Amino acid sequence: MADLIEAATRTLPLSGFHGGSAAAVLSVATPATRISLRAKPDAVSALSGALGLSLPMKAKTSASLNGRHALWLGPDEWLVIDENEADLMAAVAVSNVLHSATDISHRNTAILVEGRGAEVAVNGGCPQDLSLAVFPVGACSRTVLAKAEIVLLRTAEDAFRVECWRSFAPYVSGLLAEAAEDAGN
Amino acid sequence: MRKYSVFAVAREAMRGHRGWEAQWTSPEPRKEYDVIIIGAGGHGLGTAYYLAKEHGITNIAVLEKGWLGGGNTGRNTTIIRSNYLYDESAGIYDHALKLWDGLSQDLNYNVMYSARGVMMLSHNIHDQQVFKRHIHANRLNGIDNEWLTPEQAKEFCPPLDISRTARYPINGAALQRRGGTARHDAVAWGYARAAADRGVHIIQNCEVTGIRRNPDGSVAGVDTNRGQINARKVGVVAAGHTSVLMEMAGVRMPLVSYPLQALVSEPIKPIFPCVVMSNTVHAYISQSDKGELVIGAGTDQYSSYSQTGGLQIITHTLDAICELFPIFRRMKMMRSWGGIVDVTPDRSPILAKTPVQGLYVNCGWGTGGFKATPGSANVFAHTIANDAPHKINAPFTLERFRSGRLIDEAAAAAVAH
Amino acid sequence: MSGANRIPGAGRLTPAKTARFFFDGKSYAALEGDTVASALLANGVHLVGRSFKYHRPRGIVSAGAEEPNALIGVERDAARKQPNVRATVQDVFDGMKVISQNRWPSLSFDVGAVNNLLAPFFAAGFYYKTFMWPKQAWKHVYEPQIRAAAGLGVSPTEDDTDHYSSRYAHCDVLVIGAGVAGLSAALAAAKTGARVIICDEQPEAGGALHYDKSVTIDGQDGFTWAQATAANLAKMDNVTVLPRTTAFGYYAQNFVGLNERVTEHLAKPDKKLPRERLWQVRAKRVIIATGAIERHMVFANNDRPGIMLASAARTFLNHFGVAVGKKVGVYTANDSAYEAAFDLKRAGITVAAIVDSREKPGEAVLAEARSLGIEVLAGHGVVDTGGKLRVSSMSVARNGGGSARKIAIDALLVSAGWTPSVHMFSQSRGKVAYDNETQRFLPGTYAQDCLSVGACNGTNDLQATIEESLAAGELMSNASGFTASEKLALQGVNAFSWTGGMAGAAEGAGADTTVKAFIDFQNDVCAKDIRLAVREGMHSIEHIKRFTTNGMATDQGKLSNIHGLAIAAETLGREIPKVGLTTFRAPYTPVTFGTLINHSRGELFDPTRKTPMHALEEAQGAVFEDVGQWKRAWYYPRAGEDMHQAVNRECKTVRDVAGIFDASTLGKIEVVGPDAAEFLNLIYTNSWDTLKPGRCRYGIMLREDGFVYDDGVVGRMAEDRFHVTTTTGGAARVMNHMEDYLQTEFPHLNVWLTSATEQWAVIAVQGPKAREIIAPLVEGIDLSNEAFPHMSVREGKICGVPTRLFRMSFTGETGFEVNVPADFGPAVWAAIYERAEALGACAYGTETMHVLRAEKGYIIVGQDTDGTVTPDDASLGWAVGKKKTDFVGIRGLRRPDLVADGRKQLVGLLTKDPNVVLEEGAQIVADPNQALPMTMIGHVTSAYWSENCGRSIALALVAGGKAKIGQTLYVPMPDKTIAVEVSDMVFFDKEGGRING
Amino acid sequence: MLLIYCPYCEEERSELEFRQAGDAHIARPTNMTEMTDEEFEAFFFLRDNVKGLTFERWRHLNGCGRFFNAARDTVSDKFLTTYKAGLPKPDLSTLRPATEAIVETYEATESDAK
Repeated sequence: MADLIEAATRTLPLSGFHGGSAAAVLSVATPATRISLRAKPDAVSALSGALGLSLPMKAKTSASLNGRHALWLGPDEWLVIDENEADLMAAVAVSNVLHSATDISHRNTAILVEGRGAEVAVNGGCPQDLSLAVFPVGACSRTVLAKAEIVLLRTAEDAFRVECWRSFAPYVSGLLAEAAEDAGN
Repeated sequence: MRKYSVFAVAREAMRGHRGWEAQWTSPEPRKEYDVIIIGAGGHGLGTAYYLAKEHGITNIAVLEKGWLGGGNTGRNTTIIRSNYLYDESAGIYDHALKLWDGLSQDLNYNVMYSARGVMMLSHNIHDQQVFKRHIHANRLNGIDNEWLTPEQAKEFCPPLDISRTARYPINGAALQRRGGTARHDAVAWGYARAAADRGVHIIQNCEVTGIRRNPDGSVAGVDTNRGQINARKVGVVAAGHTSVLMEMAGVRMPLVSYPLQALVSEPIKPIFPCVVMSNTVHAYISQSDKGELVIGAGTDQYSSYSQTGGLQIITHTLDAICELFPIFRRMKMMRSWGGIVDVTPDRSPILAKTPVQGLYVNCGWGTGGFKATPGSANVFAHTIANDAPHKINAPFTLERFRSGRLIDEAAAAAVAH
Repeated sequence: MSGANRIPGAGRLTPAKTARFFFDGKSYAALEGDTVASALLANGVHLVGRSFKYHRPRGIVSAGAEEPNALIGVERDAARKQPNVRATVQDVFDGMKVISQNRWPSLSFDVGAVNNLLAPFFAAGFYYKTFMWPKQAWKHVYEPQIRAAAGLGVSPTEDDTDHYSSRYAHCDVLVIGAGVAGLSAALAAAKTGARVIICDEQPEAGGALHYDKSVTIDGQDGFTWAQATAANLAKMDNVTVLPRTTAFGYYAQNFVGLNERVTEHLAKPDKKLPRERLWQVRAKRVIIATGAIERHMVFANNDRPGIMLASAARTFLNHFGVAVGKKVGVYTANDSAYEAAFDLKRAGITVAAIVDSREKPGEAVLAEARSLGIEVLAGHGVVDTGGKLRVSSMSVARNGGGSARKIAIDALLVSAGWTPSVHMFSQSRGKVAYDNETQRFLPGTYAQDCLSVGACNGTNDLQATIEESLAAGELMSNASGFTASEKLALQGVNAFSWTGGMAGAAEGAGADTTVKAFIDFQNDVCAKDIRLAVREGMHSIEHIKRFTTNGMATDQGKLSNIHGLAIAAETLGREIPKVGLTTFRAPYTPVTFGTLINHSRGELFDPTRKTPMHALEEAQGAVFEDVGQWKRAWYYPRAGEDMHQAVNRECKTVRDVAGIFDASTLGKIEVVGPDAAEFLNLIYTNSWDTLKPGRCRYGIMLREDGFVYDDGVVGRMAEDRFHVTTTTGGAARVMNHMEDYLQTEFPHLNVWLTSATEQWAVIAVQGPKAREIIAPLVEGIDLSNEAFPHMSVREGKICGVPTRLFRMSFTGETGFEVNVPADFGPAVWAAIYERAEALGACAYGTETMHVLRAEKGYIIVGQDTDGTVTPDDASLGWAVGKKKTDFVGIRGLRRPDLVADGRKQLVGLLTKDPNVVLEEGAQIVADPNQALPMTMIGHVTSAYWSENCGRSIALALVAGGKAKIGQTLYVPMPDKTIAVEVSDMVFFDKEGGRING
Repeated sequence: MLLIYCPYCEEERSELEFRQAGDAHIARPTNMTEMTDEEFEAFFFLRDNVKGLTFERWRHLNGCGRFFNAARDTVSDKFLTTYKAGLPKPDLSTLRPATEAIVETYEATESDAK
């Protein structure tokens, strides 16, 4: 029967979304694979080896290499993102150490905020101190954007990646759009 | 005490209002009373009043740490209704509602009970199921509560947005026409004046620092910052601070105290004819006789005795208000404030005897105590006078948490499914 | 000419930049930078409003945010009408429409003014004493009249079309106020490199420098210095300067709310700009530099238009170039008012006399008055004023009595001294202390990391203020680790240092209880009202406030509170600090709701959550219902169908053929780890050890008190991996509940939880042809009954993409739940739908789902249970592991009342008339003929027309219900009583064979 | 809006990221089924509801997700310390700096209004 099957196509949340202002440009990130990785400290080195990326052990920090990012979310929790859509579940499966990995590639979606007003735009709904001294490039955190939960990653001095659950994406992008507009003022 | 009336006002108007007497006096405490009430809010003063009026006990002191009526009585948004689900709740709140109607005349003090109607908004099928359950139960309990269509709701409250494009459109409402508001300060003052007139001592700035016990464990009196005062019966009616006082008698309570905030807008000409509540978007609102929109916010998430709360609680409340009433977005918040509410696990009050002989407690009204004031005071007086509960407050025991016989109004509202 | 009273050469506005505006329909000229107040005064208009209670004519009292009287309406268009705007802070813009308030038919002839004649009746608190008879009259007669008389402006009646914005900000030092003190502090802080935010409510920095023209700083004119300093600060990267921005609320841990007014002063604002912006600032340190507010004098008829604060008259002259009168009097208890007289005199205005209640005014100002030829009547008081719509005279008498001399004036400048603005300090929960010497409340004990400087700290001297502020700026920066490389120094010089001041009733207020000597202008509270309150036993300042309404108007007592307190203290014979002070509460000045909610409106009021297939379902005609934040397809009406017909068709189709349903909103939690089964044993009442990988089980979760909390099907994907489902509404709280127990009570378990709700799109395919529908699309899974029985789960592919395929049913039919990664949901839905349609199946919504599950007696937690229901009550006792020694709720379940007889139990109800559908929520009684109040024994939790059963069905919680099966009970409705028979809960396919088909 | 130091994130964050989770140091008994009704009532329903120093749980819900404990003054709402879940109650004497004045509350201010 397999020949009858036409492979299902993907429908992305916020497909084609663009917005914001000259000060803070908003766009939707390309699809990526993601896992929620959970493990105790003694498993970190094996998992890092399996991922080819040192899992960060310090709060609010991340590690990035060739489009693969590992974000510290909690003392035993990382969000691993691969922008090249590599099979992360398979990658960690070979680690042979106690851990939990759950595929959340489709759970999350990401909005990119870029421009001189990016920080102000995110601060339109996020209560964290996003100054470079406190939230430098590479810093990441789960936090809130008004009434939605987000994971924030600073990818450059004037750029953030805002991850949220897919059903919150219209809200998050809508709020960022208003805040980005105001960030230009 | 001279009676208040339009004639008395006219007479005093002619002579510069020089003839008015003090509404209550500030006596020095006696060494001993028959009954001590701790807390001079509406419930406490009312208890003293009904003890004097209905039970012939007049040798009473009402002890107040600050100024009378300064606790939740003077800080709430004055909503009155009785359309509760369970028989027990309906019983006590409707007892109160019947007393509200006529309280001004009974006290000879205009408490401005205004039966302008309390409308609770339904936003989804689940709300509708819950409200219908209330309406049917209320009807069979003889309590008015009716279902309105969105159009009828708008007719009753014209500023309401009933468009289907709202984020949480309204699919109906439950209206209790006898519900409404009253003037909170007047309730405290009216009870204080009427109780003082019957010989009750209201002693302000008198903080209770200990509860004294006899060798047999029964209550002997209280220690205060103004000395020891004896009494064989002590009623604790100190919303917010109940746990602190009961701890003095060694009784641990099923209570947590939370900050509760409210706010008023600048005064405007009459535009809002009733009281509107929405549990789904968390808001309640009415307009005072002075013209301010009176808006109740939710509790903060942490226990506190600070009488303040976070700005985010206020903003979330206003989100909801402006979603229901978009025309109010240009209105301005003029003042916000906070009170302390003590909350029980089943969100129903405790009006009961305690394990300590002679010690009675009236607490746990959460965010909704004002509406019960006359009913609560009336049956609590009965409980103290007879050392046994009135049948109306008999279910509101302390022991129900042990047995599991809760009166869970909050659970009955359930959660969205 | 921008007004007859504009003095050429005076003020700081540019004469060439003019604007026109309308006041009550009449056109007036103004200058750019004018406030409505200054512009009206420039045109000789003093009468701007009517008071709350007596409808007395009122004018402009102040030049700032403390204004109690000059409240106006501003209309931009039908949707943007703003009531209760203070004319003293609203900039004029070209074409502006201003209307006066609380008057009818017109400002100069107001029928409500009859109240002034009836004033003897309207003493404080009179309404508590009357309007009680007859009883019904309060609601129908008295209250409506009182309400109609109350209120000031008129509410907008249309949805606001402006928008608002929000920013969170962090800084090392927040400086509130940009007068001399605030600017100095900000400068010192900024030079250290600290992050500084400085805000001020006015359009321009300067504070008191607006009116005090005598000040120089480092040799520069004070106001010019302020503008230069603010501009320099604004240029620094580490500084944010926010003009037109009021710090309105000081919350816990140095969290301060600021309200920035962005466009309110513009005639045609850019639509992209927010009208106002909320700043929520978290500051490591706060410097409060909020200055002081001048008090008026309390004497008879002190409220006539033209009577204003001395400093206000100076502001109107020195900043706006407007003379507030041609012949002005001054009544003061304080040196500062003399400087107003000097400025006016030098501008060519006649100063009729300075009346000073003190026997000994300050020597310096006295000398200057003499040299300017101004008459000073020391030891005198103004005992009355004349004039109808504007003051025309003042009656002056020697203190202690004697005959009064009437002096013609057209404006009267008053000053009783200055009240330090401790609002922010007090909001920070600092405790104020009363300074007996200067008769004022000053910051006492600090509660947060802040410091008050300048006039709000009681520092009077200019140079002392500068030095204190510079030091504070540096000190507060040190706290964040910033230090100054050089000491800053500034030299400030001003003309006079001030002495004097009084609080309470002045000579002329009368000791009696009839004179109208106003304390609170807006609420018409007089000195006599305070005395009456005290006489009536109101001895607490809070009682006095509430009884008289003193300080409860829109200005929140900025002018009146200290006066009221002093009069109360005098009447009580106590010292002021013994009487106390009412609490300062946020906001400092009123804040627009729209600003506070900013983005949270419409679509952004609350997230609207849609499933991956939402757009397809919409295209297929679905009607949606709100379930929490989710939108769920409710039913799919076809042409001509109403809801009832659509649901009947969907129900019938599912049982006859099949249906497909979007179940994506159900919560999903991935439970992973070697101890996963043990963890679930503790969280659920069921036992999980025996569940084999590839199998599923229905689980019940309790709260610790034993009541049902949530339910759902759990699939075991592997030894160490479970796919847990929850109710839609329960997803978040169940996750939190499980994390709580895992982290707090069972941290020894090796297991982790991950929310996977949105990873999966879930398509339920239910009905006799379910297998036939999906079979061609599925790869790698044997769908036969034997290989894949009911309550199983397999991993494989559907439509070429990975799936977790569940064999389960919430309809009682053969059923599958197809889980695919969410982005594939629409394509897979479309493929299944195409197959389904071809076979005669249809899509169905939540309403059909509800009916079908009710036909099978499956409960919905939250509808058939309400938080007071145990598993036994819900006939789910079988799901409670009898041999288990622990699970959450095990002890709560055993409490006496939870095992007592007569509990409400879930049962079925069959109406005697099969065509009658019960109402959900309807109550059940045993005896329908009893009198009210009836004894109710239960209620209907679910009720539907069942097309498949050809009759109505219902579920109900009934006391002792299981023992009542077969009995007849009654549901009394308003118009009829419905007889019902109690039944078991299964109405369709009682044998349950279809599920295994 | 409180500012709360998360002992896992080692940083102060806005209250908006946290959820309060009731009293701390109330261990769930391991012998649940052997408890008397009185013991269960005390465990599950009765609370000290302290006016003053209280020990409570918070969850950094929209942060690191961890539950942790805090010592807070319920009169001033000031945190004295926060510490990781599972750690014992900190020593009180080290928590309250002797120099720190007890914060005056509104209520105290209002009570003074005699």
